[in-house]
Amino acid sequence: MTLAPASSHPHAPREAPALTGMADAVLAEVAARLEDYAETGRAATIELTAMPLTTEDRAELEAWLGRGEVAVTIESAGHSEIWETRFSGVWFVRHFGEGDRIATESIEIADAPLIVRSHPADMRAAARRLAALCADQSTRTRRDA
Amino acid sequence: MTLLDFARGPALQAALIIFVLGAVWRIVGALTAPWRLVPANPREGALSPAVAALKGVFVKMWPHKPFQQAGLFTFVNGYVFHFGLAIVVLLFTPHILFIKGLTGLNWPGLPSNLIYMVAVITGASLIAGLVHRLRSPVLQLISRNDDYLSWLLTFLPVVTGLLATSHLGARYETLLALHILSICAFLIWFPFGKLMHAFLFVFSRGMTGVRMGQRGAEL
Amino acid sequence: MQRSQTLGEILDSRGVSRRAFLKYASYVSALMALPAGSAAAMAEGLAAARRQSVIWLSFQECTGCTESLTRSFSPTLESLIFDFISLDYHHTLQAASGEAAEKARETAMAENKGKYIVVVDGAVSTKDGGLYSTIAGVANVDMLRASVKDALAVIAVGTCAAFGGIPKARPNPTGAAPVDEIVTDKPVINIPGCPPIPEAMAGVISYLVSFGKLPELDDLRRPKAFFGETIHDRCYRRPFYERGLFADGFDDAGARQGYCLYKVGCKGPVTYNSCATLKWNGGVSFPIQSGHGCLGCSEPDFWDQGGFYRPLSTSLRDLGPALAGAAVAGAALGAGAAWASRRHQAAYVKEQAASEGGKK
Amino acid sequence: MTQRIVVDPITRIEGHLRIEAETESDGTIKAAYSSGTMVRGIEIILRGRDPREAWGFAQRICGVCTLVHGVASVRAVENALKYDIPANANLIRNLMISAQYVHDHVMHFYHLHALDWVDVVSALKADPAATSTLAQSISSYAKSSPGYFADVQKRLKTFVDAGQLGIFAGGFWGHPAYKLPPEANLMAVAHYLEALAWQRDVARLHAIFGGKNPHPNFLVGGAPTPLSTDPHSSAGGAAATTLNIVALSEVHDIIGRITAFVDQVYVPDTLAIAGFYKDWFARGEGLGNFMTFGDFPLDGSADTTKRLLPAGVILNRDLSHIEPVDLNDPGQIQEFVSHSWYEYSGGKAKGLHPYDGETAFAYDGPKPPYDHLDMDKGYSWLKSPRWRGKAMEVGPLARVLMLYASGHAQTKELAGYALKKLDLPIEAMFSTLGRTAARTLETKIIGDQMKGWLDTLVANIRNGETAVHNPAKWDPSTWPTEARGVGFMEAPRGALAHWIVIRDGKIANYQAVVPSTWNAGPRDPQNQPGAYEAALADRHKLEIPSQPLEIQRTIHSFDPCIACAVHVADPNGVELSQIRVF
Repeated sequence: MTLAPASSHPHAPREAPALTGMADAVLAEVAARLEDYAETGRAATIELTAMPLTTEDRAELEAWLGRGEVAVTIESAGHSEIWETRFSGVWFVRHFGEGDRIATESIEIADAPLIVRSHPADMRAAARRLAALCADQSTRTRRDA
Repeated sequence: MTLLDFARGPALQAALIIFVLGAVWRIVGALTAPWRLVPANPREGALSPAVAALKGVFVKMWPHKPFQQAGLFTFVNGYVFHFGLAIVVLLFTPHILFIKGLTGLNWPGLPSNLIYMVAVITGASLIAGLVHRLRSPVLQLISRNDDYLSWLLTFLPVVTGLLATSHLGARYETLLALHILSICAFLIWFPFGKLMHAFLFVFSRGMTGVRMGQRGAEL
Repeated sequence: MQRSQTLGEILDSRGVSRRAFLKYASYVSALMALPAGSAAAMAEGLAAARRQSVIWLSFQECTGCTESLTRSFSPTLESLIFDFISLDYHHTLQAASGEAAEKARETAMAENKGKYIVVVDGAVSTKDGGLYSTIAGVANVDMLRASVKDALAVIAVGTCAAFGGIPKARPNPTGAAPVDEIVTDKPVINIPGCPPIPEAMAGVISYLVSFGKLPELDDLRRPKAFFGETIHDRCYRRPFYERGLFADGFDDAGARQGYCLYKVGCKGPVTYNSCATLKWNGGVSFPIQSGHGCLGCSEPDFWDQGGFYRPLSTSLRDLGPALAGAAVAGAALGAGAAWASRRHQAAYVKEQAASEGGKK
Repeated sequence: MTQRIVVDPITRIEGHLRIEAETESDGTIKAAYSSGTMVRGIEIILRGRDPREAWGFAQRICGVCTLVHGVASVRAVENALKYDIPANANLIRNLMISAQYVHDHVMHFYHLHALDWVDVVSALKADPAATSTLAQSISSYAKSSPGYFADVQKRLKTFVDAGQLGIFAGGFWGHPAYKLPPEANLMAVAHYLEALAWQRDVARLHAIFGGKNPHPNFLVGGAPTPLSTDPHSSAGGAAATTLNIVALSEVHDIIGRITAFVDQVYVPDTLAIAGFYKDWFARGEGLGNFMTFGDFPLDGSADTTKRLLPAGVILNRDLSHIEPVDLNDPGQIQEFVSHSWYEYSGGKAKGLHPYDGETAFAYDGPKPPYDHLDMDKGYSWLKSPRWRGKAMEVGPLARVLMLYASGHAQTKELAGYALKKLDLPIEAMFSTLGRTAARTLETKIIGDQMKGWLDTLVANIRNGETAVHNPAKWDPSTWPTEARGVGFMEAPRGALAHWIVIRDGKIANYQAVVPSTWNAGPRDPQNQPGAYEAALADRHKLEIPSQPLEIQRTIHSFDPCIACAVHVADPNGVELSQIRVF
């Protein structure tokens, strides 16, 4: 669908401020947190969702941080995309909500983002399920034999 | 009823009624009171009363030469805050809308940022005026409570207005209510104190001009 | 009824990992601007919680608040009512009706004594014993009192429940009152708005479920996370306000360039809500973005603030006649004073003349 | 022996409705009484206010059909002031109203009405593979794999096993009147959830034009959202202030999702479920009189001949003749209060045309808490509107019959298709399920029009026609001292009109006569029942009197909206002091 008018709007607004400088500020914070993490091991999360970043700001920030070696997708309560940026220890975490719209976006400074790790309770439950499966398999094998 | 409702509603209503009633009373009273002109015949070659009155109004807008040195600060500072007040009151869009709501008159405003700057200058100028008044023995001697009250009631709307726009100290609607209430106080006091000079200075200066003119004195 | 499982156990039995909680929690904590690290704590809280029993009472309302909640994108209503809460009584959604519905409410109250949350939408009619609004023959005000007796907390959703709303608008024909005027001995959270932003309702409920305590509230009992700033503070049209660029009408050059709507009555400067940041319906828009000024719908008595199209800086009252009257009275007083003064002067002159004549 | 059954609250509706029914000993309903038990007095609140902001108050009459009162209100003011609106504004309103129809009807079907026909608990017994086969046999909808239905079933099972049934607690599960096989139940439960997610997208259309939903914004004289053809306005940031190409393409996408869901889920589900309940095509109609006011003006003019939905009255089920309706004729539309908790200054037996309408509270019911209402006195906060003294049914059935009777081609084709599929005659439409089926058919008819309206809007913009608001009469100083007007529309629940009297720039009288008042109103002075009351007395037998599922089915088939129906005013301002209960 196109909407191109015959002539340009007589009252065209002045160019909107696409880049606000917020990306620079976030980048500076990432740098400071990463330095802190490297020295003390204190992980940090920078929440981008509520920040007044324009689309251009976000694109710029993403471009600066770039993509590193690791990319993870998670399918749990919707889709999530996580990747390590070209700066080791700086992770971009993007959760999608209803209708594949971005629900939250954050930068985590850690060896691995929290959500990637397996939760002890999940592992306990998994162990139970796996044990049940083994027991099931062995009875079936025996019956087959 | 919240403070803002009270300010925008009954407080403003009462203040405006008192202001209009008092100001009209004093203006009509002053204009229809007996004009005690100089009983003697005017000197030969005296200016006609109308011209003399006009001259009286305008000549007084700048100090006489002998007083220029000493009175310069008072004059310049006076101009600064008077113009400042006029700009802030008459060219800030929310104020224009307020006046439009009352009178139906409408005109374009200035950018709000510019208004904030002018308001800061006006506030500073008012403070400078007060300091000058307090430091000058002569001014101290001739200052009454009326002068200090009129100063305060002029200063408060400027300060509360600035606080409201910058959200300093309290929530915006509280500051806005205080701003409106300070204006209410200003309006209520206006007809009864020296603030009334805003309306009467034309007549008093004109009258001086006429009297001096009849005597053939140079203003 | 079986012992209710924790939310973590429910997830286990569905073979779903706790990442779902963490994801959900990170959304809510971003929404409520909670400090970093809260998401993990919130996820743990959720896992340990049981499905929170919620009794939703609808009084003098229009169902807009419920409709709004169904528009919550994240967390969705489905995840809320199927995964995190047990909506034990809710007129618009529940299957049972009549006696069975009332029984469901009483059962939930008995089984979750001291632990259930009461959500109220709609104002409470108090005049004439509350006969203007009844359910099952019982006046709303009585049902509210009975229902909150063993509640953990009460959430008043929508401006009607929080502040009285439209039923309380002048002249308040049915004696409508807000919930916190009736409920004085339980914690009450107000989530006003006409309707409230769905994410604000879902967020507060999630917060309560996972932390088991109230979020930080302002002096009107509104959660600061959603009602901490005015619309004007966060409005993307704010720069136009500062530059003095205003729309004078709804479809003029200024309006088409998205100038500030202050002149056409926008109440954004005195309205505390998150419309400008969270926006509506999954971030599509909010009233100001779609060209209409803010009505101020999350503020008390916003219906009686002088008019939707009256600029904020104008007087709330129509002052024309009063001021004309004052001017006439002032003129009369002034003329009277002058007349008295003239008479006084005339008498004085006469007296002077007489005394001078006497001397001669 | 006569038994008195009380159902209060009637749930899964908007507002507060109470039904009392008298039954024979075998459970057959002899007489039924419908009572609205909540009043706010919005018409009283509206008096003395600025007519330009009446829409905001009127809209809060209802948050479900959230825009209809806003539209009727701005139309009433525009009619009173003879105020033309730009064609674009009309197209925008048409798009918003049609989205409301689709949203409202689908949510009604799945979230309010479905549980009357669908046994949720039985869905646990379904075989997901068989459910998948069933779903694929009736529709090409993508989400129909066995795995998908297995997931839904698993979710439902953990929900039920966890021991907290929540909204499903206390349902009449296992009631013999539930006839669907488990697989159909499971499919319906899955679509219950699908529809919840889908409707969020539909509501976005309102947010684009009106800033939010529920309660989007309207404007007397047009629409509040300026159109922008500026290429920069799609860039985001401060320039994204108007309805621009991005927003319009989103509207385009939403319309696509609307028609897909209606065609692939809603229509097939209705036909599939109806096929199991054919006996419900033989009861629950009652009055036989149907009325519409008409809607969807095809351009900006007030020309009533150019509307998608026609206006008229059908009497005694006679589809061969349509009577005209005149909303300004004091002899046609009148409201009665003989069984309502109001008083008229001229006495309770009189009927008043809405221009002269009065709303003065005069409660004479029992003091709460009470067990029964006294049907000889007032028993509802609803009034009883009548057309030439006759009770009328309004709503989807009335509209579809009117379209059918006036020869609308698509309606004839769709109705023919549906009836053939169900193997039923046209007379089957005069029934509980006929009403439900009519709702589905009109959703398709109206939904199919949306793309055309959007295309016209886009074509207008391309031609440089961007006006959405006519500022000519915005300023109250341009108004006459006195003006009166009526704004009407077809709300999803039926014919709706607001009457306004403007004096000195303020509202002197405001009266809304709404669909659910026509349908849910109490008896009139002649003791003629309203549509609900007549429908319930039409061949209903309660199998289990303590589980009155049958009452729910017929009442829900009307999609009650009681906050709307309850009156909403008062030209004399004060309510009467002689409240006789105490």
